[in-house]
Amino acid sequence: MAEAAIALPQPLIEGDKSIAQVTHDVCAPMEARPTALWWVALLISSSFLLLGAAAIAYQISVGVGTWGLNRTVGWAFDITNFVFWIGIGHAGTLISAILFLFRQRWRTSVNRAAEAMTIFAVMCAGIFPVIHTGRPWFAYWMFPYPNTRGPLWVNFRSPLVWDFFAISTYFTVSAMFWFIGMLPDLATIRDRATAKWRRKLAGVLSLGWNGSYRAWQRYEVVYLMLAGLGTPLVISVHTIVSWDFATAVLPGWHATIFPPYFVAGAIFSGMAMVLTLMIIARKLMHLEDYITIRHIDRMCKLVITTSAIVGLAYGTEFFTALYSGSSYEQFVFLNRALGPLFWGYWTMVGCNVFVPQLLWFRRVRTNVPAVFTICILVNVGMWFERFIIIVTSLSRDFIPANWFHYAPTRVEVATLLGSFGLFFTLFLLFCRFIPVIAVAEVKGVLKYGKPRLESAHE
Amino acid sequence: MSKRLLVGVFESEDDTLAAIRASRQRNFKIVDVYTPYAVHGVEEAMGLAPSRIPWVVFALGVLGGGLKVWFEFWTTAVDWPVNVGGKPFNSLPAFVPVTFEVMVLFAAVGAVLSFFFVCRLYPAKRAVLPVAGVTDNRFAVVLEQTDSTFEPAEVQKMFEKLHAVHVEEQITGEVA
Amino acid sequence: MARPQAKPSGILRYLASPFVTLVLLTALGFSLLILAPKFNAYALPGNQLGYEPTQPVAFSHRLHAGELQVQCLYCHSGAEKSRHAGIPAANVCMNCHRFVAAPLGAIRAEDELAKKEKREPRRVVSPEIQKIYDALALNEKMQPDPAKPTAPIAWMKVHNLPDFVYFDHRPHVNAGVACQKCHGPVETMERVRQVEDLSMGWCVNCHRGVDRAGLDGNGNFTSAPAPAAQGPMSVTHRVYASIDCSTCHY
Amino acid sequence: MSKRRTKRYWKSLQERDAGPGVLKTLADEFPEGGPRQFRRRDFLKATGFTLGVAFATGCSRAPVQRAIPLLSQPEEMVPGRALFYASTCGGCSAGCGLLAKVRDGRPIKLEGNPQHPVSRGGLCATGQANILGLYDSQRLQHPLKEGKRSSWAEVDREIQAGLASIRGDRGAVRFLSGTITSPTTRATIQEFLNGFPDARHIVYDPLSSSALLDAHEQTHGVRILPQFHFDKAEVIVSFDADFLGTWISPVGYTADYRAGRDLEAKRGSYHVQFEPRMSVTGSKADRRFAVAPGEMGLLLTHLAQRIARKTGTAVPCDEPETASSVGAAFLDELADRLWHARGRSLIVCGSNDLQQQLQSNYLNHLLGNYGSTLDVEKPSLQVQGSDKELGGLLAELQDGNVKALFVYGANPAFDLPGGDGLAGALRKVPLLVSFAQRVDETAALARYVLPEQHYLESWNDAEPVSGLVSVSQPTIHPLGDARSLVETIATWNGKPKSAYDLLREHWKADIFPRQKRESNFDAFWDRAVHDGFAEVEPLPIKSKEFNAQVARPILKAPRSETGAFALVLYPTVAMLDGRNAYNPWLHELPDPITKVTWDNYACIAPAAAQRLGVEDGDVVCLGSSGGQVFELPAYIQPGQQDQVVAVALGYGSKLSARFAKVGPQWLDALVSVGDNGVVGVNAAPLLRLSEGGLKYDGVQVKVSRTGKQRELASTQTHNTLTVPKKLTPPGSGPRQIVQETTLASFLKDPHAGVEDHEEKEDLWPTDHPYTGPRWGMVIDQNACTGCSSCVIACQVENNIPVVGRDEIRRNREMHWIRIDRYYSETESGQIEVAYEPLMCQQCENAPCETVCPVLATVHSEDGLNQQVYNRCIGTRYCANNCPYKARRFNWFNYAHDDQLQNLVLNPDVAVRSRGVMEKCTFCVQRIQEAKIEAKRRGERVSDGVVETACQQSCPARAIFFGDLNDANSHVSKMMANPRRYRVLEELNVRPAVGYLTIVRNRPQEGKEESKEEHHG
Repeated sequence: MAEAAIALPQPLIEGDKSIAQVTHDVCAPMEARPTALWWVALLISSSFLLLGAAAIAYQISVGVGTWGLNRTVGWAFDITNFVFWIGIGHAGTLISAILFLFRQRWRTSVNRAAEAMTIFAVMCAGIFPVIHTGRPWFAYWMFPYPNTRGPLWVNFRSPLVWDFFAISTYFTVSAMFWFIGMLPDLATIRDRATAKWRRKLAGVLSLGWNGSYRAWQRYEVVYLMLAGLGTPLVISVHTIVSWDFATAVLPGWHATIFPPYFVAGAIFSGMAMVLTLMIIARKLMHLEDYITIRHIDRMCKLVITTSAIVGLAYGTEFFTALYSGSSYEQFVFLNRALGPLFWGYWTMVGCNVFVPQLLWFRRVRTNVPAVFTICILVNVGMWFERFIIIVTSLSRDFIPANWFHYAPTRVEVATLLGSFGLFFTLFLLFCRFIPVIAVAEVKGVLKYGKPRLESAHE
Repeated sequence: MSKRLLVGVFESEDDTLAAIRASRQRNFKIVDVYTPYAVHGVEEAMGLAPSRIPWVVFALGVLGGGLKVWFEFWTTAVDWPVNVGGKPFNSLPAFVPVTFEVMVLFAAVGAVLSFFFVCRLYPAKRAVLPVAGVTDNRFAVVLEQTDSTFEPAEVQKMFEKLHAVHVEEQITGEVA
Repeated sequence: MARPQAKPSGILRYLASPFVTLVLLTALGFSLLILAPKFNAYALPGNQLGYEPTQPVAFSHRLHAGELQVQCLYCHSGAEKSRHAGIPAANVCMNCHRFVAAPLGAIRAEDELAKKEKREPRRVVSPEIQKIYDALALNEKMQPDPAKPTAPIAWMKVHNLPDFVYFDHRPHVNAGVACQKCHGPVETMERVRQVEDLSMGWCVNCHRGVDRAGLDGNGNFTSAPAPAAQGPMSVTHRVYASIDCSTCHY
Repeated sequence: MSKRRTKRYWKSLQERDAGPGVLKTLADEFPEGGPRQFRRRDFLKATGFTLGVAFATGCSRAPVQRAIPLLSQPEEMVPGRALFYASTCGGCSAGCGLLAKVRDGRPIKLEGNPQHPVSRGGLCATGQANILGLYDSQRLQHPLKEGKRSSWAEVDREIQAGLASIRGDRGAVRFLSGTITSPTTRATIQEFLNGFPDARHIVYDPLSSSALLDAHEQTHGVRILPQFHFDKAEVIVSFDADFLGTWISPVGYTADYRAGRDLEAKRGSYHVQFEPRMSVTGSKADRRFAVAPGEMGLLLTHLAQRIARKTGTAVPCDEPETASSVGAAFLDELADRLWHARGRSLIVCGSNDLQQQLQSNYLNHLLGNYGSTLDVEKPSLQVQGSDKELGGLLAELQDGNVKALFVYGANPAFDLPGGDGLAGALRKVPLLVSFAQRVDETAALARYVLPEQHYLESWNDAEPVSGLVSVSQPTIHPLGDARSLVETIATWNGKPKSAYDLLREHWKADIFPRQKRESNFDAFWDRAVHDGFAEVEPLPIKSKEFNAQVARPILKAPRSETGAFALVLYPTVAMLDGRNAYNPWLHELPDPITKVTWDNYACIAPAAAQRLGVEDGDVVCLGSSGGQVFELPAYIQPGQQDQVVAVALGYGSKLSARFAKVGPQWLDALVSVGDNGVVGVNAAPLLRLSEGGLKYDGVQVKVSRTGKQRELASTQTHNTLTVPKKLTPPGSGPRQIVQETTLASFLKDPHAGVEDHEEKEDLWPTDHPYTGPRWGMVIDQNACTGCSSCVIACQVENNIPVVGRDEIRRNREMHWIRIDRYYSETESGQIEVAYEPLMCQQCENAPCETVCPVLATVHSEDGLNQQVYNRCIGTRYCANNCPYKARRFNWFNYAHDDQLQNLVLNPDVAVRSRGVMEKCTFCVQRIQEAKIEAKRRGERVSDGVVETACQQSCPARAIFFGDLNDANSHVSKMMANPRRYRVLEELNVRPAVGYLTIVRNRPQEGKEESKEEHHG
């Protein structure tokens, strides 16, 4: 046995589970009454959601003037939040698609939740481009539909139209990916449900899935296809988001480094958010056997990798500015580091570059509270990264007479909190109603790392 | 038109695979295999032909991308050319991002819809399971009793040898 | 026996047919696509296609512009020199109605009646024309009556555009666009009705057509098309309809 | 139809918000009847033709709009077309000519009259803004008796009765007014006063130039104000005279001044300014010295002595010079230059100190400027006030001797230092009658307040310069039951007549005989009404030989208390003496120098502020030795004399007690003006009326911190082109946003100072040839004085909303054109100012257009960057991507709920709703009108036909606009000017706006050409 253990990779799932146990472990918490802790969490997150909804309703009825924007700084919290949430969304697709293509089987424990996170994050993100417009009731004009105006189409040269297409495609594909992945599990729920409504609902949603292998075969193909399509998609989405800035003329925005820089940043923040959520979920839902310390360890390695890329990008930006010979460009970066928002800049660098360095140490990577804290800090840092990029470039651009500062209003802060409220509310509901772990996939990796014994079934 | 089926129910994927291989060896007609997860090797064991969905996806991707690039060109350079920032009417490089997105969207939606279509999956479809538990922890191999050479008792014995937990006969007109 | 796990019922079951769903969705998509350009004509607020309000004076365009062949610009003289075609001032009506106070038939009938009754024929004034006299506070001798207040006639405006559209009659009239092109066969209408939807697409498509093929669609630009060097605003190229946004929106 | 009567539609937001009430308001506003001579404007009865006053009263599916034609249409009147009436600006006593643009019976815009000899086409910011006063819903609509509504019949009867008894008692009747340039009004008042045994007309100006007139009385024997000819002066030395900003006749002076610095004609006058604070004029000076007010007399004397020595005349006093902050070397040099340009130089002094004015006269006399740059034969009548007489009246009032006091065009209770004492004295007057448009401080004390007509609704005249009589004509039916002064007085005189008749009578009798060109009075009159003015023989002047004896040298500066600051009270371009305090446009107009809006503040020099530990927005306490204490926010003003605190007059007026709710009201909106909406603090109590003159700098104050804060609503927070030191990239200097050179370099190479950028090639061959016209603009920064008249002109023309103090504080002003003001410091420590008017640059490669997702901003075929409000969804991406930040966003629905005020809206420009972007359009409505008219006539749009609002109003003619594709157009020629550069040219956005370098007439800084300084 000892030799076998050395020869084999470590098991992905701990506790020597049987297949039925897996089903039970994941589904049982959903079927039981929600715990008090869950109710408390839902209460908190939904009150934030309500706060945000009220803020948005107020903003839409009164005007964008209820935000702290001005004629110099036309975007701040709104687009910061948008990019932040879109970035968060990237880890889900990364885990489900890219890791799938790389045959990283450890993803199975976390991909469901990560994908859910993606969808919720994209939903949070999608709110902001709509509400940031002065007339959100006309936001649909960004879609090129036949109309009575000539017809007058849209401007396909505008990165905002690219955004519109990228985000809606990304949301659609992610949702489909998630749903396809969930199909066998929905069937499982349907078949073991005792509550009538649950059986009915799962019955409708599971599309009559019955585990037929002919379906499984195509399922695997489609899943691979979606993963294959999702991988360039996820990269394109944040690339396009970065073009919102990179195609502009503003110093500090107008940079070719933005696409890889933003994609790395997105994955970085997304991984941190996945880790945060997984650490919460494994505690709350007692899934320590499925989301093991090794999972956390591996994800931490991804975090440190992307952190290094982001750190390199920060350095490159400064170098490019220095090398450009453009005094506007040089000024913008000096202004970031030493100007009025220096604290934001150094928060960003500290949280995104310095703090993750702790993850070089295995002891840190396997220390759950430490990882949790680092991940929270990374997300704070990544929020500030977007804020700094947007606000410092806008507030002090070419003509000094235009310079002005920016300060958020209560409405903006409430909207940001509301987006977190929406995110966590959806996540909590997800935990209650949908298997947090991809049951069918985990079953497939159960034997991973276990000696294959002929008589495994006495 | 009813069929007589023999269903072997197993507990592990290894046993299931062995049962499939054994059935194939004996030229039994395997109607289908039901597993709670995608068990690797069943495809080869059952001798299923590779899916043609990738071709559909490819075609749809090309179609989506092509349509979009044409649409962008037509709207900005033909139908109503507008001088936007001094850029040429046909600003092809600027059309790339949206073209890519629409290509992916067409391909992905096509993949999923064609999957639903070929597997006959649709909302609220009545799920037909050979035995309970195939979505939990049971594996089922369904054989069709094609002709008289098919001896149910013998097959049952064979399955039981391969650790089948349960073997049953079913008569149905519907199981696919 | 196979065990049905979930049993959909009623409408769900019907919809469950993938074919029906597909057909329905496709049909919906197509009909939206086809209907969308015509949407304005049916449902959107502000569109007044077919608007035919009752006017304070039952003025007949059919009679004046049709039978009597009064030129449009005789009354709507602003069309040539101002943004607004304008509604004629009451004194323009009086150019004729100083003398014409009632239909000829009515006057003859009165004449005959008077002859029959052996009396001087009374002055016959049509009640509609009387409204003009009242507006101007004229007495029976067609003189202003200082005792009566004047009160302008509040006509109902038929062709309305949104606030953000600045339509100008001048270039259209001066380029030779027939009034009927936009206002329809007014000379046949008893009461004026809006016959075009006046949507932006309607304007723009006409402008584009004119630039391509001239006013009559046969390459007739009224006067000769300008040499390219002189450009779109050239003098000789009188028929040139810009589709710049700022042609109408500012 | 009734079935559908559920939905209300509206044509405009005003109508929506007002509902059926609109009709009522409008009906009230255009009452039927009226004086007979207005027959030709009877169409007003039926105004509202088609679009003007179409209304929605709640209706069917369609918005019901009514078209109400005129009953009888005058020949010249075509609905939808504007008519221009020549008139005279009544905004101040300068008497500039204007053209009122009237659309469908209501004036909507005031433009300068290019033919008018005083203003020559320009019109200042206050003049432009006056039109809002016409549509002010708080204007008095009827006479008031003891604060209660009364009728003309009643007040006429009672006042006449009161006057009869005073006449019987031989009581003192006094008529107090500001300067009245109208000969008819003056004559009418005189006729009225002649009916009393003891009656006098006392004239005073709150912004007094009394000493200037008094000085001429002493030196020339006649109390006149000479006409200054800045265009003829090669060397201009100004001692605290803000002649480009607020002094006497700034529009006319600006035109002259600009002519004297016409670089196209290689003319560049040399302008030296000595002043305690930074004024608009000082900001344009070639050499400027911050001098304490007390030192001004010394400097005048020092200069006079130097010149006197050169003339060989006896130097009045040869005592050794007291040291001054300017330095003897510079004074020597200045004296040389003045002497060199004798007869072609001009000394002006803005002080109200008689001795200083005498010195100034003496200097002009020594330099032989009388008769060339100063005209005493055809003097100006723009300022007539006498502080001496005012002092006399005040004494009479204190003694309670005045039985009847009529106040017209003045607000003594507000703008004189008397305070409560004066108010008490005024209250003691048995018959105090105030002629006013609004209830101001004085009117509030008056027994009778008689509503005075706005000058746009009455007949009047003006003689701003002897021999130039200017006509004011009504452009709208009077909006309320107001009556013009002449009609009222004629009624009291027992000869009630209309202002029109009175005017014609007076002209027939007095003006017509003063000319010989026309022999028929009616022809003369018609011509004058058409042109807006008539030139006649000047009034005869009997001036004496210059009396040099009266100019006594000033040898000592007044001693100042240690640690105290000299307080300088000054008028701002917007508020002047406070007469415009009701006007939100002017409150929101950024001060040309400080860029602060909606406030007055204590300007403190940077070094002094550092000593006091005061920063911008810290509330400081100013305490005078007389015990007066004022709290004001501090503003750190570069270029100010160290020992000076400067505070603007005209604020804190009762007229402004209406701005509490100005601007959008929302969760975080702060009421940031004072109690009841009063804006600022009235500094007039710190004026001193002493030695027969109002002293604007006579008080010493102690400045202390209060620890309170009041954030100033400024539209510009960074004041230089150099970035903060610690953020300066190594090796980079000030940003080349403004480009400038010196006169010497310019004369050598007109291209000097222009930073060249190589023409960048296009990546693609362009799809967009501009075959028709291509609109472009050139702005001469050397001519621009920063006066901000363009800002208001644009605001009126383009329906730009007022956003209020709180929104300005949030950097959300809506002005489409802004004037960036940058400070720089020369090696000698002189603060220089550069103005850069910036509006949308209509870039050929516009970065804003590319990023708009919905094609709401695209390029037109004539090179305009179009903004389509109704297509805009408000992503603000365009504004972010605009390197000039020229775009403005409608953060809220800005108030358009004052129905009367809405009549000022330009019907040719859409009122933008919330959530859309807007910006300068090059006045596209004017371009469209011109194009359509040109096409109608089968012509091209000829050069000069389209004038943008900013260009039209500019007193300095600093803006050129036209077709760049027309090689002969003025703008093309200016575009080809070697001085032309473009802002941020290196970005290759290809703006259609060019700028001409600032050329300073001072030695070049740095190494090259440092000795070059004298010019031809």
